[in-house]
Amino acid sequence: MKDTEGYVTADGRQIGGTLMEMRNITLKFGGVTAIEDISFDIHEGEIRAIIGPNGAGKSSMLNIISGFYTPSEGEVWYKGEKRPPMKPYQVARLGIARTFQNIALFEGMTVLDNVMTGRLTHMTAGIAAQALWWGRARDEEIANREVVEKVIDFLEIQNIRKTPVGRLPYGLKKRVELARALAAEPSLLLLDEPMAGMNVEEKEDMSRFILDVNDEFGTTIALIEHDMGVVMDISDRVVVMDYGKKIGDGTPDAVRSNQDVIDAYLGVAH
Amino acid sequence: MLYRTAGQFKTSYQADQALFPVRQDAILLGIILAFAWVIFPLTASEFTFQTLLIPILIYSLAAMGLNILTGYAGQLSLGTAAFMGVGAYACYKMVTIMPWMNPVVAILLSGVFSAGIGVAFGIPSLRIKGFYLAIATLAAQFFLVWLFEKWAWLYNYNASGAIQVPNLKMFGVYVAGPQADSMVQYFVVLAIVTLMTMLCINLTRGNLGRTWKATRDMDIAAELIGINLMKSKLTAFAVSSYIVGVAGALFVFMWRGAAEPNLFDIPLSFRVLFIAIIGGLGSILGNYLGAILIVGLPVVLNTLPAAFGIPVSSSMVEHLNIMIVGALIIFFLIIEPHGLAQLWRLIREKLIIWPFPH
Amino acid sequence: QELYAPNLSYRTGPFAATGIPLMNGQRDYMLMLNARDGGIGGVPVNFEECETGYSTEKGVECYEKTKGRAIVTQPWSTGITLQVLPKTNVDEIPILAPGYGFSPMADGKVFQWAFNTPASYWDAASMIVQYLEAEGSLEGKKIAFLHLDHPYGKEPLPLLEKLSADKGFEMVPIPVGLKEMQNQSAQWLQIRRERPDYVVMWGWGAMNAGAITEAVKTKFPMENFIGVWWAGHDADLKIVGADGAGYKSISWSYPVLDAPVLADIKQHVVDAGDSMSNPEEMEGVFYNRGLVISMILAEGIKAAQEHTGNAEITAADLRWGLENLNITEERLAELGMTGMVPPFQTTCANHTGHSGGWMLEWDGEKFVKVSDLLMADAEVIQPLEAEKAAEYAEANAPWAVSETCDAES
Amino acid sequence: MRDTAPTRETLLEVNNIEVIYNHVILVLKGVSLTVPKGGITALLGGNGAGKTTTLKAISNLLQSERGEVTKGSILYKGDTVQGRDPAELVKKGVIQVMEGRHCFEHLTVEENLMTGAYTRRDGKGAVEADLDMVYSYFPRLKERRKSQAGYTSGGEQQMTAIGRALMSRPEMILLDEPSMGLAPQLVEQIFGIVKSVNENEGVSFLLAEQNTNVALRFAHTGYILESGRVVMEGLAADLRENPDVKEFYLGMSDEGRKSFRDVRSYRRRKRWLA
Amino acid sequence: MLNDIFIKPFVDMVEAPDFLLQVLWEGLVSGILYALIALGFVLIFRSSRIFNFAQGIMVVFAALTLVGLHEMGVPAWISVGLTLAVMFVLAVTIERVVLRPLVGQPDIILFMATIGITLFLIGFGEIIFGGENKVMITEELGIPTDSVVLEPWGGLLILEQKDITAVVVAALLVGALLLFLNKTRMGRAIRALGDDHQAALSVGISLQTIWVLVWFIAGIIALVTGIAWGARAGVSFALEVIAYKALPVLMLGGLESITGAIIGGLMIGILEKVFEIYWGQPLLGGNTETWFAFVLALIVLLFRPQGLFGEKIIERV
Ligand SMILES: Nc1ncnc2c1ncn2[C@@H]1O[C@H](COP(=O)(O)OP(=O)(O)OP(=O)(O)O)[C@@H](O)[C@H]1O
Ligand SMILES: Nc1ncnc2c1ncn2[C@@H]1O[C@H](COP(=O)(O)OP(=O)(O)OP(=O)(O)O)[C@@H](O)[C@H]1O
Ligand SMILES: [Mg+2]
Ligand SMILES: [Mg+2]
Repeated sequence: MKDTEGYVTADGRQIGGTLMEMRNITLKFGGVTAIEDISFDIHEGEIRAIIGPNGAGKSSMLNIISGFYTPSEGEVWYKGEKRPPMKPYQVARLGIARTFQNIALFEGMTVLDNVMTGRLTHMTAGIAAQALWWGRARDEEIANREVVEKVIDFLEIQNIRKTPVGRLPYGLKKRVELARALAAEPSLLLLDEPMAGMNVEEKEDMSRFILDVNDEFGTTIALIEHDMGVVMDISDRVVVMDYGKKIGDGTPDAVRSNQDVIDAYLGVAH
Repeated sequence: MLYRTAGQFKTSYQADQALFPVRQDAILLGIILAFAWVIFPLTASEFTFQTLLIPILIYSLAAMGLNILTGYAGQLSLGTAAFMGVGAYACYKMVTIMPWMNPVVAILLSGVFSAGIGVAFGIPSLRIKGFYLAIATLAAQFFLVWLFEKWAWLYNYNASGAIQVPNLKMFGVYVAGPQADSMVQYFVVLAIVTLMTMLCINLTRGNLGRTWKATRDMDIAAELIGINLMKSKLTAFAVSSYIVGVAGALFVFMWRGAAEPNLFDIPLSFRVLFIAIIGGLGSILGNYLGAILIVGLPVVLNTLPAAFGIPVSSSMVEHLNIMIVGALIIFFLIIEPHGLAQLWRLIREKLIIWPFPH
Repeated sequence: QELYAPNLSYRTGPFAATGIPLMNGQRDYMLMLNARDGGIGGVPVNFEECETGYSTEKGVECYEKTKGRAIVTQPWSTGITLQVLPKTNVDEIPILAPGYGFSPMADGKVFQWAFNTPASYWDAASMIVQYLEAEGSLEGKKIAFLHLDHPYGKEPLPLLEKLSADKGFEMVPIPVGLKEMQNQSAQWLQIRRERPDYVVMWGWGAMNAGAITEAVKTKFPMENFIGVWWAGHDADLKIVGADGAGYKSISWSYPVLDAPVLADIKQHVVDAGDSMSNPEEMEGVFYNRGLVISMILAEGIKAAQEHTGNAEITAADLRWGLENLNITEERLAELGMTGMVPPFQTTCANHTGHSGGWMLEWDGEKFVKVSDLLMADAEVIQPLEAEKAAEYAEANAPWAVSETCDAES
Repeated sequence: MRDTAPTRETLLEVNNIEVIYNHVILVLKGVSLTVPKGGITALLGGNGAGKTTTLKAISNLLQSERGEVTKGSILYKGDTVQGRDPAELVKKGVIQVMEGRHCFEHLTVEENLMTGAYTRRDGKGAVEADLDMVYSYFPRLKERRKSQAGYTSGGEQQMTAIGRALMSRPEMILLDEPSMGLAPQLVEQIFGIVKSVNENEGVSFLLAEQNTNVALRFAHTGYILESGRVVMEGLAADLRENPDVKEFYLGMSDEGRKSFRDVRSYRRRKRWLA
Repeated sequence: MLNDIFIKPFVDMVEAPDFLLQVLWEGLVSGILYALIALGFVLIFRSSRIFNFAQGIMVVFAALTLVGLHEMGVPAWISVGLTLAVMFVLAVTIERVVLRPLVGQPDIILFMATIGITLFLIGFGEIIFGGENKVMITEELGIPTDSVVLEPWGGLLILEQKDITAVVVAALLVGALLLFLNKTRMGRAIRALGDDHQAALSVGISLQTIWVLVWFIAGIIALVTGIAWGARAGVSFALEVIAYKALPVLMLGGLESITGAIIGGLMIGILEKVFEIYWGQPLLGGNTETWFAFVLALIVLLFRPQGLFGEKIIERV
């Protein structure tokens, strides 16, 4: 693999080697080509942003990473190995967690239960033990509850712990979704427009959480976002997509001044 | 402020996860159990046992089984009765082939057969969703009832095609068959239903329960966060059909005493579905509330005209009955689509903040 | 003070069409007794109905509800009969299932509490086969047995199988599911393919009308089509009218429209505005059969009253009464029911009485008698009854068998 | 950017309304606002502030979510709105573009637009003319007119939803979060269209937005909603200069725009929450 | 065994082609009738995502009203008109009392509510009309009742004229419905409503009007179905069970598709009859029609989860 060495960011943080690499990915839906021959990589510990106009194929790219779509062509490399075709739940068990563009919380469950589902991949007790609420099942439940409570504290959603998520306002829902993903203690976290529909104040909060996750747990983050302010401020490197093609890749500053990117996406220079 | 939760703090996660974190709930449950185990048996008449107590328990259990599948795992099933039938026929075959078998063991084992068949008919759920899935369960419904009719081995080549519960003893007492005493049967049913309810509560509040609920609420997202949908759906089918099968065995062995194939036809499925929905999908308590309503209502309605001395013919009562049940279903759906259990929850919430309005 | 004799009726559901006239007949007879004679032996009869809609489940509920006070259970469906049968030994209430239920109930030693007076399904099957034999040997013939796929429809199968072996005809059972009653085209296509010499039908409710219209449509020769007594309802045939002429139905009852009993009913019930029936229905076979059924019950009560000397009898007394019915021609004449039912007699060991029956034929407008009294072949039926009754007792062990009936009776 | 001043005539008046969901959840606790004819009025505020609820209360779409207005009144052109069928309101000229676009997935883009003309009775010709007008505002939709809306991109769906509302020849559009999930350049474009519709067709807008920055640039007046109460109101230009608004809604402090990297530190509390 | 399954049935078919034709015709006629019921379902489902279980009882109700009115001495065609009025009142009532308060509730709740309607109508209907089997007023309505007897290959083929009439009427009805849905303003609104209630409300589509309209059309279809079925088998509450037959038809054809309902109905009608006659009766003891349609639909769904003509389920995250 190329470029396994890390690099040092502008503000002096050390970034690790390649964690995930997408090689020549093409995705077709019937006759429509949503993604055409795109390659890029994600390094361990970095915040990698993916931007581009609506319909560029950003979400589709994330869906490929998390196994929801299978690329028509191309390879996905993860932790130095080529990943065979997998079901989404198997991908999740590799330590890849995500949030969704249109909130995909389990509306009928409480916040706590939603976040607990993030721990599913860590729980193994058999059905009999669970039915009796005995032994392994009980210990596991308590141990994982502790992890979850930490995440809840971290994201400052203690007070809504037992509220059914259906009743929450949008911004909090997004936060709960993040909590669910974090509870899985992923090595790669995929965020699809985590700040859409938020006001500045809430975006600030969310940015803070993302940066803290990245800082404190060293979690690698891939992020799709339309707010250029946020993207430019918090990401280490940016991929720019436009109608299925990659038109830019590099540091925020490099991308911001790229004329193709300005034409296709930004409209006016930010 | 009878229902005040303030002041009850939890100091450990374990305590917080206790079954009834609110003290009043535990007390209420104690009272209900005392009624079920002591007061009813002491006071109930034969008629009450046969037309209210035993059927309510059995229907609650069947609805609980369905609720696991439909309410918790989100897979609509219209074939409950057929799976009850599998349980009943399995039990019948076991006790006639092995007459020495303990009847309660036979009843508990019969659920295993319906679980197996439930899983087989659950396989299409991996591809088929929503109302379309109902077709898979309807196929089970109609195919199995047909099989009960055509496969003479199942009813021991009985001329009438119906199964008859033989007299069965346990610890020297008749528990099934015409010789059995209603109170004994009631206790057997109550014990099994209590046990099953506890297992269900544990399953639904634990990891498996969350897996099911996630599958129900949004299966794509569930899969993307690491849930193996196949496993989740099939365990739901298995657990649900197991419980439904046990309920079916109880239905015939502890209550009806005999059964013909079309007993397990679709009206029974609908009946159980009503109970689950009126009671509240995704709730354990709701099954009991629903069963009390759906089983108890016609009994009450039937006695009403006589009680008030209104001369109405029995067929008219029956017509009115059907009409009223239909209307009540609509009525309850309108006042609380999430069922009686939700109604109870709202009342409880109001009680907690009472006397303040918001 | 009353005699509580409830009826598990069905005036609703898919079988209501055939149920209603029967229920009306039964009811009117009892009302007439109450109005004319002040009941039986001076005690009025409380002939309450408990609606089952032919559902076994509802039936059991009704049974449970009424059994505390009732002196008799009239379950009105083979399914309900089978369901309550095992309980009778424990609850000790007689079941009265005239012309239906479980044929081995005839064996009074085993089924101490159950009565299918005056004739059983096996009697019916035997009589039909006899009638057909009179038209010519059945050797090598083919008989399609079109039946409701339900305990009721399957009841005669053991006897028919035996008869087919004995007489050398081929029997092709054709079941009709509860959901296919209205649309029997598959069954009638099968009949067309099988080309049977005769079709024998055990139909009920909506199935009868379905079968008869289908037979007309497929141009099956009506004279070769014979139903059991529950498949001989005037209204079913009126749908096809003249096209159905030639259709036959065996019956142990017959509407004698000028019988004195009908005049009494008109005077005491209809004119008082208490009847739920209508003139057209009252001329039909089923309404009149309903009268006979209530007569059997009333005679049982009367016999019990005379035996015990009490006007208010218990369930156990009624059992004695039903075991000692003796409906002679003279008695029928006294009752004003001459010709409405053949004379018969029950005993402790014989709970059916085996009255025999007539073959009725639809002439395009009504049913008319076309045979002399046919008697079932007891030699074939009795061993089978004894065998099946014993099997039943064994399967329901411990099952108390009456020791008091002597063999001769 | 306030070149078409709104008239003084009041089109819509919301007086101190209270909304409760499910009989227990109190969401709006006394909201009042007025929308002048011909103006663009912005309704700003954080998540869950009650913007959507306010709009739905106006368009009477609350019923189907088990919500109800329990206090206060809503007057459109002096007539009360409560208890009216939403369809009736559409006929009177008030139409809502719902949050999250809500296109009819299985209908084509053009069929979607045509449903907007459902309540109109002024003949095929007029409708066709308006269809052309919508296409002239959104040329992209003309290209995709035969595609099923479910398969179009987010931006195209937003355009379809707005276009659909225009097809009813409204006097007033209640526009809920038009910028959500759209790329920056599209946001500009959509707001540009809103502005020209306002200017050319004289349609008034009540606009719920999170994106305060853009909203205040295009609106004439604004209201800021927090936890179900109006906490601030005024001309858009004034609001933009207000230090609190700058701090909390525009992300600017006295030193100019802060970087999102630096916001981790202590934040000032909102004074109106005190 | 293998011979019985794979060879003999086909030999039978070839040997008695007239009989095969008769089987196909019977299948076709039942298929058309299933399709008619399914049509009512589809229409309501399209406009409201309500899985209207009450369609079966509406058929019975319409037929009983017609016959009942006629028995009271009302001339046949006026009875038809009055029955339609009754169906309209029913539609309005259902919309007012049931649907309006339940707008926006989950599918299963609405489904339950329609079962509630079914029970109510059964009870109500039995009180009014009684449980007796009634005779459809076929001749009074001018529907020919003779049969056409053909003799292909020297065999026998009996076609009833009322069946032929049913087929023709059904075809016309379907054509009209297709035109209505795809070409008219109302039709478009009905389809829009099915996609998104809220949005439909927001553009001024009045749920009330559309729902009353749709349930009324379903009532008309129910009446046509009731006449057609009633002419074959008489009219009674036992007819209600045919509603179950419409379910697999819908699933097979796709819940939203008119074409699907027709094709699904014909497929099921014909195939179940052929299966019953050539395989079910000789090998399985008959009565396979109770489940064949469901199993067939299930198998098809395994390959096409939205049915043959259903709208593709758009799944995106
Ligand atoms: N399941 C699918 N079937 C058909 N086409 C699809 C599917 N999923 C995505 N597409 C198409 O692929 C293209 C890319 O979609 P995608 O959702 O990846 O865009 P995006 O970059 O995330 O846009 P946005 O910023 O609006 O979310 C779009 O044209 C979309 O219509
Ligand atoms: N159907 C509902 N049932 C119960 N509560 C609801 C419902 N809809 C909204 N709410 C609650 O009402 C409050 C206000 O919601 P609303 O959608 O009006 O906010 P908003 O200002 O539009 O927020 P956003 O910017 O996220 O769209 C929130 O707390 C929300 O959880
Ligand atoms: Mg996207
Ligand atoms: Mg909103």
